[in-house]
Amino acid sequence: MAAERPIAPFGRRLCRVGESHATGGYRIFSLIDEVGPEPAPGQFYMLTAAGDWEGAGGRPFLPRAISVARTSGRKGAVRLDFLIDVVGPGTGRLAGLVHGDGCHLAGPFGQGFSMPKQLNPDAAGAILVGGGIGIAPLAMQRRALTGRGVASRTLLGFRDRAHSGGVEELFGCEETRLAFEDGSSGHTGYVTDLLLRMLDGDDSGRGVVYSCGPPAMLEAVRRICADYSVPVELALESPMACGYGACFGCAVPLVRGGYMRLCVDGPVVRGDEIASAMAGEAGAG
Amino acid sequence: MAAERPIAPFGRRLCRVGESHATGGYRIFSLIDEVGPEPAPGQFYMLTAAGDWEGAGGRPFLPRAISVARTSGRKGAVRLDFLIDVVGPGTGRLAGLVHGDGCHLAGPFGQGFSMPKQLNPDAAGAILVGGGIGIAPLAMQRRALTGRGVASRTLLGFRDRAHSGGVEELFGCEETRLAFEDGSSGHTGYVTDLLLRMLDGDDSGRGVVYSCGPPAMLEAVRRICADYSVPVELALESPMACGYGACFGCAVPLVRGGYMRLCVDGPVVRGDEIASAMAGEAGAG
Amino acid sequence: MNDPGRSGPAIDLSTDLCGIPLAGPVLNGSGTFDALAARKAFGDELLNDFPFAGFVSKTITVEPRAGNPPHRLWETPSGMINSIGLPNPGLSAFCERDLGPLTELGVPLIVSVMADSAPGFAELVEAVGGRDGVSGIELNVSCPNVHSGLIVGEQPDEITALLESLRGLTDLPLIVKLTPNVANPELIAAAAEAAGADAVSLINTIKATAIDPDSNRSWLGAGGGGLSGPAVRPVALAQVRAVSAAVSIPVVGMGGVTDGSSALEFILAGARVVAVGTENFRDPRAGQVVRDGLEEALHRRGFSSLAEAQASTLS
Amino acid sequence: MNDPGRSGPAIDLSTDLCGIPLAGPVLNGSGTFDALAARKAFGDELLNDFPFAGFVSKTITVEPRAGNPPHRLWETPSGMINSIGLPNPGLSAFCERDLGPLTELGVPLIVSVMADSAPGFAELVEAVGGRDGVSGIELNVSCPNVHSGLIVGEQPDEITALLESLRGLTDLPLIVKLTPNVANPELIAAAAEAAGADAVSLINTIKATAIDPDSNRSWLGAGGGGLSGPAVRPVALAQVRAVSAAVSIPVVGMGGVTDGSSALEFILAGARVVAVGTENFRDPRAGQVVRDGLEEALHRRGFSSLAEAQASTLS
Ligand SMILES: Cc1cc2nc3c(=O)[nH]c(=O)nc-3n(C[C@H](O)[C@H](O)[C@H](O)COP(=O)(O)OP(=O)(O)OC[C@H]3O[C@@H](n4cnc5c(N)ncnc54)[C@H](O)[C@@H]3O)c2cc1C
Ligand SMILES: Cc1cc2nc3c(=O)[nH]c(=O)nc-3n(C[C@H](O)[C@H](O)[C@H](O)COP(=O)(O)OP(=O)(O)OC[C@H]3O[C@@H](n4cnc5c(N)ncnc54)[C@H](O)[C@@H]3O)c2cc1C
Ligand SMILES: Cc1cc2nc3c(=O)[nH]c(=O)nc-3n(C[C@H](O)[C@H](O)[C@H](O)COP(=O)(O)O)c2cc1C
Ligand SMILES: Cc1cc2nc3c(=O)[nH]c(=O)nc-3n(C[C@H](O)[C@H](O)[C@H](O)COP(=O)(O)O)c2cc1C
Ligand code: FES
Ligand code: FES
Repeated sequence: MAAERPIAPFGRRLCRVGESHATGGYRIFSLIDEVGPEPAPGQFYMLTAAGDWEGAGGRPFLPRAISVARTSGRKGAVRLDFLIDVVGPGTGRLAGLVHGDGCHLAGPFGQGFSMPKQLNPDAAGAILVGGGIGIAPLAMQRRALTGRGVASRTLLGFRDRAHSGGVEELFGCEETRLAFEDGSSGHTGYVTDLLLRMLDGDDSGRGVVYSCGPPAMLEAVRRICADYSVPVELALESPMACGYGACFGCAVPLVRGGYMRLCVDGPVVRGDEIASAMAGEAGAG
Repeated sequence: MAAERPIAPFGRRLCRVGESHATGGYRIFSLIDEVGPEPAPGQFYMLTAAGDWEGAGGRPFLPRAISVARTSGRKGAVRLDFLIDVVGPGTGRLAGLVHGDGCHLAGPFGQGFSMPKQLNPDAAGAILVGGGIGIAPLAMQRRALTGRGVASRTLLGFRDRAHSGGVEELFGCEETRLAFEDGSSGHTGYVTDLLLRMLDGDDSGRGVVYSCGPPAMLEAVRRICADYSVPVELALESPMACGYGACFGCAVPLVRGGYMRLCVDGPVVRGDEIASAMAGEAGAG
Repeated sequence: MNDPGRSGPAIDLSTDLCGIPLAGPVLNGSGTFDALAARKAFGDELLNDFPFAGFVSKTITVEPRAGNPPHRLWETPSGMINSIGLPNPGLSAFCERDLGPLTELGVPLIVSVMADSAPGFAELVEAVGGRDGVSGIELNVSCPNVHSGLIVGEQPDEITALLESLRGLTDLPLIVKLTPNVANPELIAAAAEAAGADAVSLINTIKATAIDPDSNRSWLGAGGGGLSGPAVRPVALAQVRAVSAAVSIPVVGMGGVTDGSSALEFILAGARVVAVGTENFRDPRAGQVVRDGLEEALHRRGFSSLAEAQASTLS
Repeated sequence: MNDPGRSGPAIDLSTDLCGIPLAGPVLNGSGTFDALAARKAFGDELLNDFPFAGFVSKTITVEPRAGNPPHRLWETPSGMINSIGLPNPGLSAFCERDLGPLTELGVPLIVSVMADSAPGFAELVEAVGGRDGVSGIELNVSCPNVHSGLIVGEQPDEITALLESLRGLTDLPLIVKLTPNVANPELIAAAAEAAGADAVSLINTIKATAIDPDSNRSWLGAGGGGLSGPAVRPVALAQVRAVSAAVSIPVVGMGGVTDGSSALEFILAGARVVAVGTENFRDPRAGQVVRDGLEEALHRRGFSSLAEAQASTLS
């Protein structure tokens, strides 16, 4: 039973960059969308910088899927904030956008996070478990939960300080517990240590977990939740060409056999739908 | 008997843009070359804007051939000025370069203009006939002639004022006679009218003609000079992939049969070597 | 969808493809636009403004197929490789579940089918041909024949035999989708025409592969895939030109169509209509962009109708 | 030419190609670097710093050829089409005028030859094979056979017959340059190997065409040409992989090699050495850039020598 799904305007639209700045090792920029609806937490957009998208070596060529990290209403428009981790030519271009630049936007696409009661009628609250760039959709979901008066706790893990960009900005003064693999602050180790501790101390049957982050982290979260019989929703990634179900490229293997199109039936999936959160990894399958 | 040919440093080199500005309908920009020799008038370079060369639609992909319009010595470096007419993606990129931008440069390449005595031992002076963007190499040649004390007269033709960029800047206070097809100033009509008038009034056996401009103009100049038995050198264009003899793409048909590689044996050719200055035109041959 | 900035009078873009009337010459390439998924993503706005003058379904097979294991996509210089592997619900689920909604798009429907045997193709053609609302059938012949082991689309004899076995089964136009992975696609096209095909479409994707940048493995789960997008346009134009010169049935031209100019290039190379594939992924409205751009390009080049450009022979 | 910024110890890049010792695995593609013209443009600096570990000449024919009428070039998305038409001075002028200077480049010389008949090839192989300073002969087999009318490189039988007629004429390694315009290049390669070829090289350019944007004509003087550059790399990798799996003679891989990473992709796909073509036009030193980049890429991927990467099989 999934959350209601905002419908995207047909086509792509040219939007202007509101502002952009660095945050930790990442970059945040905002687009002013004068046409589209307010997206649901966990939904994503397909982005293409206008003008100079295709770069040296003929890439980027396809648009890039980016989760929305925060929205704010403006008169007759929605401001969409995106958190970008530069890993290649596409994210490089997006990270280079500055105020006034154009960027094509299609979306919002995909199935976002459910509310806790949809996953577990007895659910009293939620735990958000994120890492790296994966904090973006969780920040949206946390706000949505708070807005509906649902209690939630946030656990975030990072390799080191340099890879924890966006936390303060996106989670603001909301309480978060942080883990750093290099021990630079908070808990030293993995964010899943924090999750285990929380579930051990909890009446876990009354919570649900939302998670987004690197595949290895997601897979650990998926297993832990299965062990503790806690419903979990994971926001996955896979290579996407179109984002709206046209190319069948974003296949993710299902437990029941076959594949889902992650852009249509995800990117948020229930932990028990998939055999592994690492199936989209290089050479997998 | 061709002029001596400066040798290009092997490879391409990254240079910085000194300055750039609009001039008439064109754009002038300069590159600071800390490695190469002073080019000869009529030679050209292969240019590739650094970073963002490949653009929307996967073009430009190859470097673009651009004549040098002016040089000036700087301590341990040569400043090269280029005059750009935006006709497509490559010239568009080059015209967008501003101070401090990087641009790869290979060259100088090709065979430049001869001195009058090399074309005609009796030559007492020269007539330069140019139009449009073709004024760039002629400006170089005019300076070289003046530097060697050879008298020359310059006739330049343009469609209209908007297409006469660079004249004042490149020819400065040197005397030029101008023709405008739209009658906006100078002679109303073609520059070849001026040439005919000059040859009719001249002891044309004692002059040589240098010309660069649109193919139709070059062809008219070639025929007139043949009629008057005046030696003429024409700076031609043809599509070029490499500029240094590697691709055999820049073929120009020769009167004696076969083709020359314009980048090796041109771009300056003698009028009597070619059957037509319009052979490089679309679908020609 | 007339661009208000466009100059000149509207140009007549209506045409037909072997008896299928089309409001314009732009289709989608099979497998590059799922109208039902798009309707889910974009809602009914899609139908009010459907980007193609005719809709070609994703290729269906007799049995359902899950498709290839991931990865299925790789971005290449000005193009992409896909190894999707024809996931589809199979013939009966397609007819029961998808066909109805597809006939409601408001444009002629062409159903793409593939099998690895002549009886398989026959079953598909008979079942699909017997349904209301289907205007044509595209035969995707890139699969190895289970009996001969030969790729049907690579062998003129195989094409002849296949078409002869199917021709009597339906009155609907049969469009043969050619593979580009042959030395002389015009020989295959000529064989298809001689055996009763009503049109040919090309190009399908070009065999390609990608190496994982971080390991000694193939990036694609299936080991290889097919190249599409602007990178292949020059190859597609050459094949469309060679095929158009060899047959008199109409040609559906595709391979890197991204805008009006590239669409016009295909028309001048001999295509009657064009199809848009990969560009749909970059812009869901690409079909309209191409259509409007073509109108503009025809105008710029002095053609007063599409028919005039279709009739102009390339020298 | 070690990049001072490169980290890690130097990696051994030396290798050999069917008995031709090479200081590194980067050659030029035939017809994409004219060492004599380059020497004229760049002077002797070229020789001090020659960008390739072995030099492949432009294809020569028995009689001189002027080449195709203009236009000969068209830029495409991430690539280019050429229709150069093999201009060359012919066998005797090549031997008398060009061969001497080419043997002075300081790297092994491979001479590329083409004919439209077996006797023509025989004349070329005997003449070139009898000259000092030639290390190998590349057979460009993309021309139609004047006797059969078939394109030699598209037919396994034709390749077998050609190789059998040439094999006895020289002890020099014979490298067969395959055409990519076939369904199964591995069948051609296997036929070449069986008939005594010492190596195969691929890909040559893919058949392509371009339409003049301003008129209803072909842009290229010859009507069509061949596509090269990064756009074709995914196709080249697939063919190199298929051919490498089918033969045990070494493979020269090319088609869109632009840097160390793309060179490594070809090596992992099964190529023993790579050749750089179109990228030479963008950067005259491209051969060195690729060589240095390959050293870097091997290091990054944890290979301690080129041989290790050459031996690693792709899964
Ligand atoms: C639903 C969804 C939401 C997302 N949200 C965000 C977000 O909020 N913020 C964010 O920063 N990212 C997000 N991503 C990830 C983002 O889309 C990718 O990082 C991006 O597409 C990478 O593109 P690139 O060009 O920067 O790097 P690429 O070079 O395309 O990709 C990086 C890696 O992908 C592989 N790869 C795939 N194809 C190629 C190729 N052709 N050549 C080389 N390597 C290739 C390689 O392993 C490479 O290391 C999201 C992805 C999805 C699916
Ligand atoms: C020796 C020499 C010196 C030159 N000097 C100068 C100079 O000083 N200043 C200057 O401005 N220019 C100069 N040029 C011309 C300049 O090189 C060309 O205008 C430039 O290469 C055009 O590139 P583009 O990408 O801007 O336009 P393109 O789009 O590449 O070319 C414009 C025209 O070329 C044709 N064309 C060729 N290939 C294609 C293609 N793939 N797609 C579409 N159209 C194509 C079309 O007819 C088009 O209208 C010189 C040329 C040569 C050979
Ligand atoms: C992701 C993807 C899926 C495709 N699926 C099919 C298919 O199911 N059946 C088919 O005949 N062609 C299929 N094709 C080929 C396209 O219809 C088209 O022939 C090809 O992509 C060339 O056009 P383009 O360059 O515009 O994409 C597919 C192409 C892509 C990119
Ligand atoms: C301008 C040009 C000329 C070529 N001439 C020849 C030739 O004479 N003989 C030959 O075997 N291949 C020739 N080729 C093919 C190249 O050697 C090479 O196989 C092909 O271009 C693919 O490599 P690339 O993508 O790196 O260019 C030529 C290619 C180009 C672009
Ligand atoms: S990204 Fe194209 S179907 Fe999902
Ligand atoms: S431009 Fe390449 S040979 Fe002249």
